[in-house]
Amino acid sequence: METGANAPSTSRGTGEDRKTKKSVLLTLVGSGGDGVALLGDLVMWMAAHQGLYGMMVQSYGPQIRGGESAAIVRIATEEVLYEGEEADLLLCFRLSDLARFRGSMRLHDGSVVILDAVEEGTLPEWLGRTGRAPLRYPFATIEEGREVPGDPKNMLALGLLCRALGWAKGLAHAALEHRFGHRPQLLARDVAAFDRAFASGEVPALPRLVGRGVPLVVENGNEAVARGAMDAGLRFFAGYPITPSSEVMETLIDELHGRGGRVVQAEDEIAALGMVVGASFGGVPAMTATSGPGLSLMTEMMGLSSMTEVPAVIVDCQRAGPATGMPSRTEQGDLYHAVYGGHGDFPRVVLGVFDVVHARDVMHRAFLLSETWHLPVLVLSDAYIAQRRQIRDPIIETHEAPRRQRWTEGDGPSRFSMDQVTAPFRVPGTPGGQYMAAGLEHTPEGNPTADGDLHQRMNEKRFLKLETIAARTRDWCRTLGVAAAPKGIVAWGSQYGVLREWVREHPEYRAFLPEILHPFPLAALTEWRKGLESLAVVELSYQAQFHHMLASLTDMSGARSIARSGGLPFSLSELAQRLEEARP
Amino acid sequence: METGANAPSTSRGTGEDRKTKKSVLLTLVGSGGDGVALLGDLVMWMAAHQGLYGMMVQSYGPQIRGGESAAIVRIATEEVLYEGEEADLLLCFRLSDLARFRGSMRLHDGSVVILDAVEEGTLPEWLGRTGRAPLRYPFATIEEGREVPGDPKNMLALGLLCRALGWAKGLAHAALEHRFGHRPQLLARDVAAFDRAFASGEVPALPRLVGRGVPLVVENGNEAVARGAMDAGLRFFAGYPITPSSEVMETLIDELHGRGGRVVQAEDEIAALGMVVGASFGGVPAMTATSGPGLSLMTEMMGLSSMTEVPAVIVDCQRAGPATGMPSRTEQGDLYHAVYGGHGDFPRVVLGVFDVVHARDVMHRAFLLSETWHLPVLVLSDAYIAQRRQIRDPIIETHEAPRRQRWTEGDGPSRFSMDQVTAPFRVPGTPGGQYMAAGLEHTPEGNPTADGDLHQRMNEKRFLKLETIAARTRDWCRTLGVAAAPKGIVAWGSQYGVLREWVREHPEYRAFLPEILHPFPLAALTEWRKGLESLAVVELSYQAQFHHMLASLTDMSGARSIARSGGLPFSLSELAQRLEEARP
Amino acid sequence: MNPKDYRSALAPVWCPGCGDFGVLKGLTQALSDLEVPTEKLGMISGIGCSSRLVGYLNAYSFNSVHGRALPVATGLKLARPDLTVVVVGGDGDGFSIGIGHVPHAVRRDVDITYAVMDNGIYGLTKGQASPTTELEVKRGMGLAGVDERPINPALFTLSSGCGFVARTHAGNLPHVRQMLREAIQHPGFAFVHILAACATYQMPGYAEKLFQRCEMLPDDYDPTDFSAATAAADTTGDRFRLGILYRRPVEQKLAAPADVTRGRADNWSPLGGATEAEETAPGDRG
Amino acid sequence: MNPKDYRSALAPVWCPGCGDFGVLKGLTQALSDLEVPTEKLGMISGIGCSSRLVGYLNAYSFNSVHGRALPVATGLKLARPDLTVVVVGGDGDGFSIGIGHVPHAVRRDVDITYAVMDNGIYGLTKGQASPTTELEVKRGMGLAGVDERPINPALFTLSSGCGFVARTHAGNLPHVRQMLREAIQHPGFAFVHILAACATYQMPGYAEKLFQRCEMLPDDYDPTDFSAATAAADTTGDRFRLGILYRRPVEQKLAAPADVTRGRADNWSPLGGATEAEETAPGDRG
Ligand SMILES: Cc1ncc(C[n+]2csc(CCOP(=O)(O)OP(=O)(O)O)c2C)c(N)n1
Ligand SMILES: Cc1ncc(C[n+]2csc(CCOP(=O)(O)OP(=O)(O)O)c2C)c(N)n1
Ligand code: SF4
Ligand code: SF4
Ligand SMILES: [Mg+2]
Ligand SMILES: [Mg+2]
Repeated sequence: METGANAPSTSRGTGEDRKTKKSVLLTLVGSGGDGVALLGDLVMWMAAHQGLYGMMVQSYGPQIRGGESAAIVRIATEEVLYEGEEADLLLCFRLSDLARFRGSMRLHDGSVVILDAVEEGTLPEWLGRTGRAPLRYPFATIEEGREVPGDPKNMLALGLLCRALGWAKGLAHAALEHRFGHRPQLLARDVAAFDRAFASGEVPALPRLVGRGVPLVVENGNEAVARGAMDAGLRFFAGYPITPSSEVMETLIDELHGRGGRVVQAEDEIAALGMVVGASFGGVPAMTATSGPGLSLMTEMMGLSSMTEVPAVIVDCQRAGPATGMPSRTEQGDLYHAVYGGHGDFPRVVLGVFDVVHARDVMHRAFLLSETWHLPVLVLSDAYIAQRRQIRDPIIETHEAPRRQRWTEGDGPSRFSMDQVTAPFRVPGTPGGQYMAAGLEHTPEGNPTADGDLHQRMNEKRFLKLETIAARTRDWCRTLGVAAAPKGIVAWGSQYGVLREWVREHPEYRAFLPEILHPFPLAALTEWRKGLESLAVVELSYQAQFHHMLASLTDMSGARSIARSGGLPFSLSELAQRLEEARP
Repeated sequence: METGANAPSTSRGTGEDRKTKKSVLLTLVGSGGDGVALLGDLVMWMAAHQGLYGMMVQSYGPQIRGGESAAIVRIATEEVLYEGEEADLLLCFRLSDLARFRGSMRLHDGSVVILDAVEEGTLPEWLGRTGRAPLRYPFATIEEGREVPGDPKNMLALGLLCRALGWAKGLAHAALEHRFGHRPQLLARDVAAFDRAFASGEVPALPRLVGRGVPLVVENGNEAVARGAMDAGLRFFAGYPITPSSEVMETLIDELHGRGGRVVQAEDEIAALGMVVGASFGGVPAMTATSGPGLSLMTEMMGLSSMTEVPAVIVDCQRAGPATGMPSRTEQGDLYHAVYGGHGDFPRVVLGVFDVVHARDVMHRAFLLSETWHLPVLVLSDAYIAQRRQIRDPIIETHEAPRRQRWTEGDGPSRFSMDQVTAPFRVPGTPGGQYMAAGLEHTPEGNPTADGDLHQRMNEKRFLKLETIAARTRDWCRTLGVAAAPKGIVAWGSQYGVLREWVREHPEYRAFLPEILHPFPLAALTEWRKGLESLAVVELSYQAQFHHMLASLTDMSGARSIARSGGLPFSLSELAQRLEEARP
Repeated sequence: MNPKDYRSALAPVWCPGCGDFGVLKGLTQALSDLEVPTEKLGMISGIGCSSRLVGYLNAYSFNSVHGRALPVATGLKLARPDLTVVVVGGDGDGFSIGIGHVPHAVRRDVDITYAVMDNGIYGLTKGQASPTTELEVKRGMGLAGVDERPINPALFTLSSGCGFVARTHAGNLPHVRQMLREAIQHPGFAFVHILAACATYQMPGYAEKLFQRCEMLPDDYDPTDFSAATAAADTTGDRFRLGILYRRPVEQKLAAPADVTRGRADNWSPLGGATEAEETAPGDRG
Repeated sequence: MNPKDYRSALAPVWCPGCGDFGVLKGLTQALSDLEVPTEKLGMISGIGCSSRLVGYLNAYSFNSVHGRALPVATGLKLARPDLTVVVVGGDGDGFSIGIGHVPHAVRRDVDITYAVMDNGIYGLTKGQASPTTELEVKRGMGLAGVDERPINPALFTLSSGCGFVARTHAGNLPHVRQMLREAIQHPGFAFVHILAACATYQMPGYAEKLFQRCEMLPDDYDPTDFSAATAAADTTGDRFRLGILYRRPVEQKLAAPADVTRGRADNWSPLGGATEAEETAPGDRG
């Protein structure tokens, strides 16, 4: 695990390796009201504060509020993009809550398990076995045989966790102060509970992790998208709430205004993208964010943006579909729609997000492309990235925001001139630049036409953007592992995290992940493929959309497809099984 | 031309051959008010009445009303699906009106040209040359040097056309009686004008065509779709007007009620498909029809139909896109969206229409598949089919309308049972059958779930439909030409018409056109390809959507793409040039 | 049948204290009062906490997509006039993304009952502003769109021409039951605005204050008086008047409300002629 | 600038006798009266014969897609408060497919003028019923939906809370000019309902009859009286009252109509800080 992506390594398998690794996986399970999400948040804050990295994912049952809830927190000495499977510590207030999470957690030999003292049952079979007996702690306050309100369980748990992790009391106090400083009564109660458990706890020690000493930053994928967009010049956002993307809008409501921008909650997704197109027609960098159902509704408007050559950035946090599907589960099933959706032929760019850190960068690229080439750019994130919290380095320097080239009087070319890939943008307010942007096919000046030859030439002109972009984004991809590795994996988006660990643990593998999905960096893939003995395409899509898309671009006859529907992301063990099974 | 599609033929080239053929091409050009569309209609009616076949396409300038207008009518002794290029007769009231139609008409050596006597100009260069001097007839009534209202020009023209065609006066009278019988004054005026021109006209004779003697039927593509749907059991239609599909709804407003069905004009396309899904949830075969922009808007609802396993038929009359594009021009640019559009993975079927006669049949297939397999079926027509009038044989026998298998009490399987590809449909009103259809992922009973494994198994179940359908539609394709022909063309939809003529004239070619585009009849294509020396894919899409779709399914590395944007359909001469040019 | 016979086996996923529980209960009571056969009941919704309700009923239910319940219900009722069709949903579902369908469903006057559970917030997506969120709530919680006036659902449907408009509060069970019963009985499109507080995402104290702001229409109120209805629907005086705000006199009904094509409806038989014994005339809700 | 300076070089493709010609003329006059600089004019439309109008103006025009002019215009005006934004379109574009955006644009009260050319029909798609098609027209021409009540655009916007609602007839040029001028001057969302007959697809005699049904509001009419406005907007008595039906008194305006986020709008500069010399304060349409 400690070896860099490109350093050869002899470690193999999953179990043994991860037990000695420089990371710790905490799995926290409760019901609504137990506050495991807050508990996870506090652990993340403390980790970040001491310069440790980490990542947290959450899972809920079907109840809107009050149902089962789990927080899976991995803390590590270097950046992690995959939460792992085998809990080093499992904390569970009620055994019955576990059932809902079957398949998403597992124990290993040395796992520490903390249960409530009142729980008499045993751990379910599917969790696997730990060599240690569970620690039973009296979280619940019991009077006359019934549970009554008492010390907050999550604060007691925090005391035990700090013990296990070897984290100082003062750090926890700082975290609580940070979180509840504005509510002193609550704070006092929480600190007291924490202290009691911290003092009493006899918890087996987990591996000690040493942080970098400088505080790091906790951010989720939606925040990263929102902030990346602001850094890249975003000044107008319109959106409509939808899980798991709503937080993009919510972050912008809080943060964009201070940067001179404006946020509108539209009446629906059609209006949201319509407003974005309107604002961008006005010369202002604009964006919307949504998830599958909203993206489907934006289809017609996406074509309008492309046809009228008005830049627009569209973020799609994919969730499991079709229709309403499983709103808080991840999937990679919107790729087809992003690349091929919409009536008629029109150019658009599709980018994929790898993780929270990358989300910020990719937003810059999205605005760079849309503002330069005047077309819609789709950014595909997913629930796995959007809803995770990830600890990242603070941002030191930001790229300069791209600037749209503006037409000025005497600048010559008409708005849709065929003499250049993209003519300077005629920003309203500029004298002499008046023109019409029309969703109808149009002449270089913007006047409607029904001439088939002109239509063909306009399509040529519009699609020339894609060729131009393709020429400049040839290296917009990432590779993992060493060039000599004989086994190849191609994947995209949030598969990056688990594949990074896979390749580290299996040096016979290397992986290729495009950052730009359309136009696809085919030359880079072709070059990278050389010398491979086998190739697998890994994705969370029942239809294997990515595989099929690749097959339409290049010869994929020898490649195996490792594709399934969304829900839980791929784990290392599932990959191990599927890569084995898929052998020809 | 007379040889059947499979008979070898030695005829080559285009010019010589078509001059001796058993068909006549009339090109009629005027301005709004000249009534060339009515003139074309009357010629079509008269042809059908005597058992001749034919086809008519129209073209308009940008004016909503009153601009240039052309009707291109081809009359033949056998079914024609392609209007041809070189006019045997060009009738034009005003030379200035011709400019708009550059590229869509041409003369040959023996073309007859009829102009107004007041026109002094000469024919434009691009029309090509005829060996005959134009006939100048006084259509306009001139008094004191200015045109005044007089005899209707189109009726005068009809007189001359009947002369040229050798058609009896009585036939024309019958046509006029049929059309204007309810307005006797108008009828009398028109008959008088016709008679005057018929009596006076000295028009060179066109080849005599002998009809079958039994009256045939004139129908356009939209009427055929509407009537085919009714024959296939359609009982509920909801739609929203859009060129070029509105006539589907208009035909149904007139004809569906008498067959026990109902038509609603919805407020938009989302509502239209929503209503269709609602009606079909109620057990009633239902359909909508639209064009590109409407199809884009229906995206989310299409996924809902598939997810809830509620049958729906969606007709898309493609027009040139993207966005508003060129509403009355044809294109094949909605294929990607039909096959790949929509967030998430869901099965749908896509069928393609070849021509007006096929439109009726294909609608039966659409309902058969949707009612049997409970999924959305998209039927792709296009402006070239929708707006043409075609003469066809009367329909003698119709297929029996497919019937949805209904659940009855004791029938066992739950609505989304995984034990069968499609469980019997629970029609509201059936006691004991209550269930919930949900756009959320659901259990076999219909209850919402967020379980990834179940999601995967439900996807398997839903996609099993496509495999089952694929197994039954292996031969849903048409081939043209002889099996020994070394050169192959793959195409779809309305390319059928021109390719039928191409292959007849070029026996070294054969062609393959799928009737079902998704799931694609790949085995049939693979079998058919055998022995080919070259292969070209012909389509009206800038991006070559069909070609790319094929490439994702099979090896297309050797195939050439002959693809361009829509507007005018491919002509034989363009095909000749492109097939030549595209040689490797 | 008893009210509980109208419940399915599914347990609601709503938060403790959610106003939607009352609506579920009141609806089953109203259905029981009217003896609607469960197999003749079509329950349609979009997406939202409130839209989950259709799954809790023993009916032919359709939990469709966000904002599209009315078109789905319109198709169902037009194709199957023998069914009793009830649409339920939230303020966001109905008056944000779905608002375009409302005036059209109203003017078609298809015999559907539409009950909106208005909690003045987006519950399912965790507390964004809805079109009925009041200015002070938006200001208090820092939601988008503070300076937008809220939409008044009762006034909106009324002025779109709705023939039956009622308002009730989910906490007043007998009243919910009565309003829904009368709405279902109304021959034509009927709208019921149900104030149903969100226990999780609304401002603290919201539910109590909402309840206090309600008052019953006086006994002598004449629901056939359109201008009185407009006044009663108004909430700018901070009061919610509960009751049947408007009921169009029968003689003002257009000839054939459910027949939206030209021609007549009695020629109609679902499933391509497979007339079923149990099917009754259009408009008859058995 | 003269009215004709507001025209582009494009010749209208409308049919001879189309009502839209009058609107084009009246609009150029109103713009000339207000001396709106052409480079500061944003003209937005959807799709329809009427929506073609934006191409005939010398402006920054956007002929968008069917029914979506209001969102596009809202985005433009919020991003660029220095522009004068005018939306034009048809009855189908605005009140069928686009109707969902109307109440939301109204309640946001963004400073946009929305002029609908109501010909009671779908012109561009050749004569289908629109939401304003009257029952007798549908019956006479055998159109879909004979038994649907037409939507009254003026009443609809009024009861959605629109601060400025006027009605005019395309044949009365000075009045069209005046109404558009006042609407553009109104600070906030302004709606103008323009009766503009279709010469091609309406019933014979429709245009004449429509004209005869119009009458001016009396001189002593008080446009700040909301209930008078509701009565004046009504057309059930077969009369169309022309004039400013409603103008909300300035003191009833919400604090910051164009500022739809929390926080204030004056912090705003388009194009990521590239403040332009010619840009003026929000709301100022210089
Ligand atoms: C097309 C689409 N956009 C957005 C969403 C996300 N979404 C689900 S429910 C909802 C709003 C819920 O509010 P409301 O209708 O008032 O119901 P409540 O939960 O308050 O009962 C939203 C925005 C979605 N499912 N589909
Ligand atoms: C999404 C979509 N649906 C339908 C159409 C077809 N369409 C174009 S204009 C129009 C209606 C025109 O009526 P109206 O808005 O009243 O304008 P008018 O032509 O009467 O001025 C329709 C249905 C379209 N272009 N896009
Ligand atoms: S979030 Fe609000 S509306 Fe949704 S179930 Fe909970 S209390 Fe009810
Ligand atoms: S069809 Fe009607 S609305 Fe359209 S341009 Fe002609 S007269 Fe005007
Ligand atoms: Mg709500
Ligand atoms: Mg109109």
